[in-house]
Amino acid sequence: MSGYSGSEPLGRTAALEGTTPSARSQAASASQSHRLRSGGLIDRQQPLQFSFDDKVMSGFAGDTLASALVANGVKLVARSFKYHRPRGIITAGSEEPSALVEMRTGARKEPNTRATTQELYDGLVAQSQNRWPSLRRDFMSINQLFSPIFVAGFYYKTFMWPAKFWEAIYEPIIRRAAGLGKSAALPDPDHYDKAWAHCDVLVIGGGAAGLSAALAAGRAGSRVILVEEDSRLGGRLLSDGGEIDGMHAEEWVRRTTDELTALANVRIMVRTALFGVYDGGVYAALERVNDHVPVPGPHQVRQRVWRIVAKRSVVTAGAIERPVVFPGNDRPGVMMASAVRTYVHRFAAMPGRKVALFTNNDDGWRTVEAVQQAGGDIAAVIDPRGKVPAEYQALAELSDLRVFSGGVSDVKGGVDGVRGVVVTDGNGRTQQIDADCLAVSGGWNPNVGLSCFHRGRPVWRDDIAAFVPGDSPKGMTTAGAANGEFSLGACLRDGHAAGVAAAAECGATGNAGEAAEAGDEIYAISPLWQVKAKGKAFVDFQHDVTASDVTLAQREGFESVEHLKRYTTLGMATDQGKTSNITGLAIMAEATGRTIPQTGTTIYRPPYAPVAIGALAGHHRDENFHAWRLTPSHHWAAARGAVFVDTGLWKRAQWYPQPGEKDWIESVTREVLAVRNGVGFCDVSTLGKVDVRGADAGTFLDRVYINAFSSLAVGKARYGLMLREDGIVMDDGTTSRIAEDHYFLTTTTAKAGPVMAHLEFCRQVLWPELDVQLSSASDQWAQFSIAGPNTRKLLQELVDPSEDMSNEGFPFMGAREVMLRGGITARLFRISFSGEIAFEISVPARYGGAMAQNLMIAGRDLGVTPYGTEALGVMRIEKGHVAGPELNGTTTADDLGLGKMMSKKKDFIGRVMAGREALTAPDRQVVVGIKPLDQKRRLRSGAHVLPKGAIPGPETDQGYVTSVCYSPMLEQWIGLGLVERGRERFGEIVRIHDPLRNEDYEAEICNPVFYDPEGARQRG
Amino acid sequence: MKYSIFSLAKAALSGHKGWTRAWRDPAPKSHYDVVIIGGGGHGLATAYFLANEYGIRNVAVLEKGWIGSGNAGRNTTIIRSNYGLPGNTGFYEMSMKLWERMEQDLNYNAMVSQRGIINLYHSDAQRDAFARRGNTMRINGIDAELLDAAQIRKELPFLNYDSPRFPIMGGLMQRRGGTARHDAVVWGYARAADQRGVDIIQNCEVTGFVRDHNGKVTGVETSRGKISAGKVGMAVAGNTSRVAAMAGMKLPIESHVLQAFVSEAIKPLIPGVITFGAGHFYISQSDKGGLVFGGDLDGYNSYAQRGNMPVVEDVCEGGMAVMPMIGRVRMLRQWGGIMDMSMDGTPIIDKTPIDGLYLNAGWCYGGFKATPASGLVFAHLLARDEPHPEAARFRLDRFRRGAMIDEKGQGAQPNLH
Amino acid sequence: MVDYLWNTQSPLQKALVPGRHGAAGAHAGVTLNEVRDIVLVQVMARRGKAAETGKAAKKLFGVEAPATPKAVIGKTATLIWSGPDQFTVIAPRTDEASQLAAMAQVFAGSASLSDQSDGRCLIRVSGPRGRDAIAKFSSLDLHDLAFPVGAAANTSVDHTAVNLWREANGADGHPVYNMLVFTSFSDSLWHTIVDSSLEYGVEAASARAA
Amino acid sequence: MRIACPFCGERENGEFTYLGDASPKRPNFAVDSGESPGGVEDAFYDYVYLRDNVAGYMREYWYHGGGCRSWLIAERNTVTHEFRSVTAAPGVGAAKPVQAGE
Repeated sequence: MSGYSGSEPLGRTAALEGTTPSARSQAASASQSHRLRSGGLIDRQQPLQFSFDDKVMSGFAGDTLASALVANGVKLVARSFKYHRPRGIITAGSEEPSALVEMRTGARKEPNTRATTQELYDGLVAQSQNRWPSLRRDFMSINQLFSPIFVAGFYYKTFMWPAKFWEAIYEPIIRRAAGLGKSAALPDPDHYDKAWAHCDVLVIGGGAAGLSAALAAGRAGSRVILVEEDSRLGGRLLSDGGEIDGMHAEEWVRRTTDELTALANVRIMVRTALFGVYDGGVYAALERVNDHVPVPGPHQVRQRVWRIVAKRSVVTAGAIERPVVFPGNDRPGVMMASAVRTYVHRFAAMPGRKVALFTNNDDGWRTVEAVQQAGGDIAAVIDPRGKVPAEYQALAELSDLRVFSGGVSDVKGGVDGVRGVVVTDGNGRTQQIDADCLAVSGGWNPNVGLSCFHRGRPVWRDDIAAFVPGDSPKGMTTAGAANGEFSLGACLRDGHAAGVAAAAECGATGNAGEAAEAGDEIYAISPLWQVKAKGKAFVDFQHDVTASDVTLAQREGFESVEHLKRYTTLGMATDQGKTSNITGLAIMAEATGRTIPQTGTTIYRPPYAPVAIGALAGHHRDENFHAWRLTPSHHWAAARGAVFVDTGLWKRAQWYPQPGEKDWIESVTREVLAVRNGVGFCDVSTLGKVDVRGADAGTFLDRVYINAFSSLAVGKARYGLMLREDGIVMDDGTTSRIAEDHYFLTTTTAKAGPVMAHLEFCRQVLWPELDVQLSSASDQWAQFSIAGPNTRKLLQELVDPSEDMSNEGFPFMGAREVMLRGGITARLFRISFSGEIAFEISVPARYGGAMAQNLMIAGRDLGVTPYGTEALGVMRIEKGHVAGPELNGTTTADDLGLGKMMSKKKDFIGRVMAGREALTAPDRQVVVGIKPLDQKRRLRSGAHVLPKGAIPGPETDQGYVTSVCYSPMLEQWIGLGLVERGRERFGEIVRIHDPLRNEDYEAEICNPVFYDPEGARQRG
Repeated sequence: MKYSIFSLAKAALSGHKGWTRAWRDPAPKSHYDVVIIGGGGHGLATAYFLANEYGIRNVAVLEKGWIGSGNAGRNTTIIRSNYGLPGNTGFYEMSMKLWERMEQDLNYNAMVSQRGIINLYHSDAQRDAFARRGNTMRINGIDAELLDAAQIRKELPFLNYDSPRFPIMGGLMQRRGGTARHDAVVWGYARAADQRGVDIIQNCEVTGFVRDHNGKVTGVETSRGKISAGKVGMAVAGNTSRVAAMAGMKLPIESHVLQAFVSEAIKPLIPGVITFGAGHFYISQSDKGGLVFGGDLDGYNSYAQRGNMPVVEDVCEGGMAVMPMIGRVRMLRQWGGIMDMSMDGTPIIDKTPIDGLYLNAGWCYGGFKATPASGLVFAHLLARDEPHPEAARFRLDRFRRGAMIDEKGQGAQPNLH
Repeated sequence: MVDYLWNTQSPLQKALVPGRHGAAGAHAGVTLNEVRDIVLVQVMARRGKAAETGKAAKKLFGVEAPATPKAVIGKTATLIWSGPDQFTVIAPRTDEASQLAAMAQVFAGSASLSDQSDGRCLIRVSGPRGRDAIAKFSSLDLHDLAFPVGAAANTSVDHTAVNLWREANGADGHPVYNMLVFTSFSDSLWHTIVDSSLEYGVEAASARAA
Repeated sequence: MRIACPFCGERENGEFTYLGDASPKRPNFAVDSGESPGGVEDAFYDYVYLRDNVAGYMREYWYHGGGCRSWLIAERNTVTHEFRSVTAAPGVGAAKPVQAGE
């Protein structure tokens, strides 16, 4: 493997070549005590100011918040979850368990952001979390004194006495202490959206293996999407360099990126983290569109969720370096060896000037030259394997390295970081080494998460002492380090092969070319999970789970990894255990005498990295929560000041207030009286409308309705009732026969969709032999109900004089087309919901506004009044017509008083099940009318009905009030209800019991048809 | 060892070396008076009550994996007794009363926390339905309050009251509702049952039933050998149909996946449990600080214990509609539980047509909150061969008779309940 | 005796604000048009009469009715597949009554017709970023290979059914997509389409069908 | 989840509505045939309520309501969510079901 000269600038963009640093950037550099003089993929021409805990510092474009903090010599960045121990930056990636901060301020405040993935921008504001009053002096750190008691699961064993104290005292304290950052309690001001993308091959991760895979699949000609969570492609190549095809790794990355960008069939998505793998090749990813700027620009979203549909996917998500468990391993300044190299090489920031290295594998040794070439000292290398790897012997002699066997048994230091490292060798001899940074490598864990999201279990490999993917989701392969291939050469070959195979499986036949070449450095490791010594040794840095917590769980029988996780909260932190799970189960394996594969892993679950809830909601909030539907006369009604109500997706006119009306009851009462004494109209276009056509349309309707329709004459309408197959009422409506082979069926507003699906089921599945065609005509027609004694007068104004509108010429339940004045035709149905002479008139929707306008003109001298859904409801209650509150999914036709409609001559949906004993029992609750005895008394829906004088209790609860209104005709509140044996009890006085609203009074049970029970008015 | 702050402090002195197993790890005996299939909350609670209330101690709980690995370990931990129909109302209130004394009964802190549950309403029709239900609760002696928007605003100022689509008009509040620590419920019952002589046998999968010449069930075949039993009780919600099939039974049950979600831990934001009435979304905040939320079923039969994106999006859309201040909070984990969906949304606790085999199933989403009562009534059925009065309506033949208990009014369409 | 005027209205009368919206720039990334005054008829073959229906279509429009998800341009109308054994006939509204009568006569006995001229609203999406905007609300793969000129699909947007088909590329060389949306949803969907397009810059207009 | 509609091609499952097990068949019976009402009730009880609820492949009804409005019969594995086949219901479109004797 090839080194590089620390003084050689890396990855400078061409634009900057030869430019001289500005004064400002020199000033900025000066403040960055730990910034290297040169190198790094940062733009020294673009200094950026930021603040952490109100201290203003500077960094450069290309920095992350973490790298800028390192460059400014900041060690202490956080406090831990339970013991509030001082913590620093441990990693340089999205697996960071420790360095979490509160980003931004005000409504944009955002808790638990990883400093290691947050790109630096000018004016960035971050705060440390979970501390008070300050990060350095955190009051809650007294928890450490109690740490002997606060062991795993301690709260299950205490806080039980006295019982009342839990909610009152113990829990509030625990809740306040728990949690990490604060979230703004204000609505998120940013916008989000979601989008779809499709491809043949999805490559997940843009490191050496991923670039190699994408290049192969792209050259072969398949549609490729390459997603990379980082802001730029390259992966570990940006940190470890190396040589590929004889050029610097950085140069290879640049050339490869250029070639991929030039391929029309390849799409590169950076700042895009793949977080979910779902069924049928659906993948979910989060694009951080504008998190690297202070505020998204105009018409820009903050983040975007992508659903990517891919025929094949190649996971090249790399590996995660794992810590070793030893006392003091959580001190600020103890860092993963790979992270040290990343900060030094990619960001030109020195985590320490005297770096001690603790590694059990060859890869850790890379850190030696990385640090040295950056001008830092290697204080010592501690390698429990006891001898210098062949590859590094020359280097070790050259710089006469102090190399120790054994392990690190303690770390000296405090809030200001590491001061020294205590090494205990095989013979128990200890000595302290001066160092201000400890780089640790316990080996690498391939990133198996994505491959396990369909509950596949990973497979253990002894040679690398790690799990590799087992049975991955359909269509997914894994390559490179994610697949346990740790040498650069192998990553390139593995990625290339996976890319070629995936493309071929998608039918691509182009020439994928050869894999790029690089060396095959050796990765030798002898597992070391834990150095046993006195003191707190952490497995899960964020949740403060120690090695002794794991063994305690084992002693108490929580041996299953799932029990271990749940009992100790190991791996339940925001990093989902990326740095802790495997180590924890290794320690459990040792404690139980089982092997690691026998012990097994917990289930890997999405999202791979946490995703903002706002992003998952996207565009769908506030008025866009659900789509809305407008009636044809909506804008006309709005212009008249109608009050609208959301019913389902529809916006409907509820009433039309007039000047001087003090409340809605007054408006509704006026509308009702106007109809009952004159004429009014209401837009009822929201009703579901279905054209039922075909030779067998009549037979078809006979089977879906409980009553007969084949016998309905052309030009006539009939009320119909549908049951579910279980015998319960599904829906009702009037259906008219337009022609021999054409019925026009209407449904309730709420059930339009479900009824359409049900009818298609009957047509396509149950009775395919019938010649029936169905089409929804709901949106085609603007439909208005015109009601009141003057309805006929109004219509005579509106329809062509040639039409016979007399009672004989257009009798009750008649239905036919008529010509309107002004030359358009309409469908007219003489049906009544209000109990008055009434018609429903339908014209093509484009005339909806004009129809409302013309009804006003035609009825001007009659005092015509538009009315809303409330008045509609009042009149249906006065007439005892059942609606939604009575058709509640548990009532039978007979409960609704419609039992007689059930035909005895034919089979129909629900007929048989409706006959079951409990559905035909005599004591069922049936629809009745209810009138309070005190005529001033307001009746309320939801009040219960008890026998007069009965004591409230389950056995005296006989029913409830379903619908109520103030009846202008009876001049009192009335209602419908479902009451036990109700029809036998007309005239009985009952107790209306409404404890929720502190109301209790008496009422009379009566015939539900309060108004014009003979129905003379609607036939007249 | 009795759990208390004192035993804890004492143990601390010896570096907690003194703690022993919370429950034993016995080898299965050849015979038990009662064998319960399923080491979830319900199975373990049943064993506890058999030993504690009915004096039957020769009991085994057989668990194919680790106890609590089913729905007990993958729910949203809500407890409530705000049901509206006869049969449910009394049963869930009995459960609530058992929750209220659980720590003392079990000497285990299950963190039962009555921080309240509110069902928001957004239309007159919803208000009326809640009024009906709330009054039913009050008539049955259960606490319930109907609050208007102004009253709720005082307690939950962060909600989106003035949404242009479905503004919050009010809500039905049950202050005794709340949450409990789901795993602790499992471990608490396991420990208490174990202390009373019950054998809890993990990694023991039932592979078949042993029948005598009359067809009576006299034991079970398991991955750890044959175990004979006086009576066998099934408490395997999620897998009921699979186990019943081994006995040749077909049931009015479908298995569906219900997803749930937890956010990163944040400082206290949401006091109790909130359910959104205009979409599929409910939420609470755990003591650890994570927002625990969920919504509707994925909607298709599944045993996969994982769901798909449409429901993830639907739930988060509901969340942003009712509380847009959670937009920047991150979802940390999603998981799926297998719901034992009965044909009317209500459980089945009954003898089966097969002598010696007893059924506890069909919990839909009601399973966790029902844990203590389910254990008690199932223990009663197993001990007395007659249903507990509070479970008298949860009979298997109710579908044949037309006596469904259908709170949602959706009929024989499990994915709509 | 008053004269009754039957002025027609578009369901987008409020939602559609002609002109530029969203991101500034020389050229709008997305162009949105409402295409007004169309005749739209759903043709559903009767039981066992798929073949006859096809013949009738050929007779009237001079083209085979689409048997797979495609849009076919006939003499006087475009025929868009809208389900097994059914298709939607769409044409500029000239003399509506006779247009409908002609179809009624030709399809008599072979197919059921349902006039949906007012049941749908036709929205045309074009421009260099039109496809990117659609990707935000449609799960269809609109890549040239997957959805060439003439392709059609019945799909869902915002949980409501939509017919979408691609016609010949525009003068700017970019794809042109037509969306038939339910009339009552169109105000809402228009807002969704515009919101999805704002970041690219939108040019909105309305015109009679031609 | 993606469902391959035999008419529209592979689509997002949001376009479909689920009904459930496609194995139970609606009992046919003639009114006035003298069949015992109890017997007919038993047959319907079975059809409406009882389910095999298999873990593995099951035949189930999906409605492509957000697409071509066809009722489909899918074979789907309830453990892996994998589809083996998706076919049209007998009466889709204008299809004429093969009558006995034809």
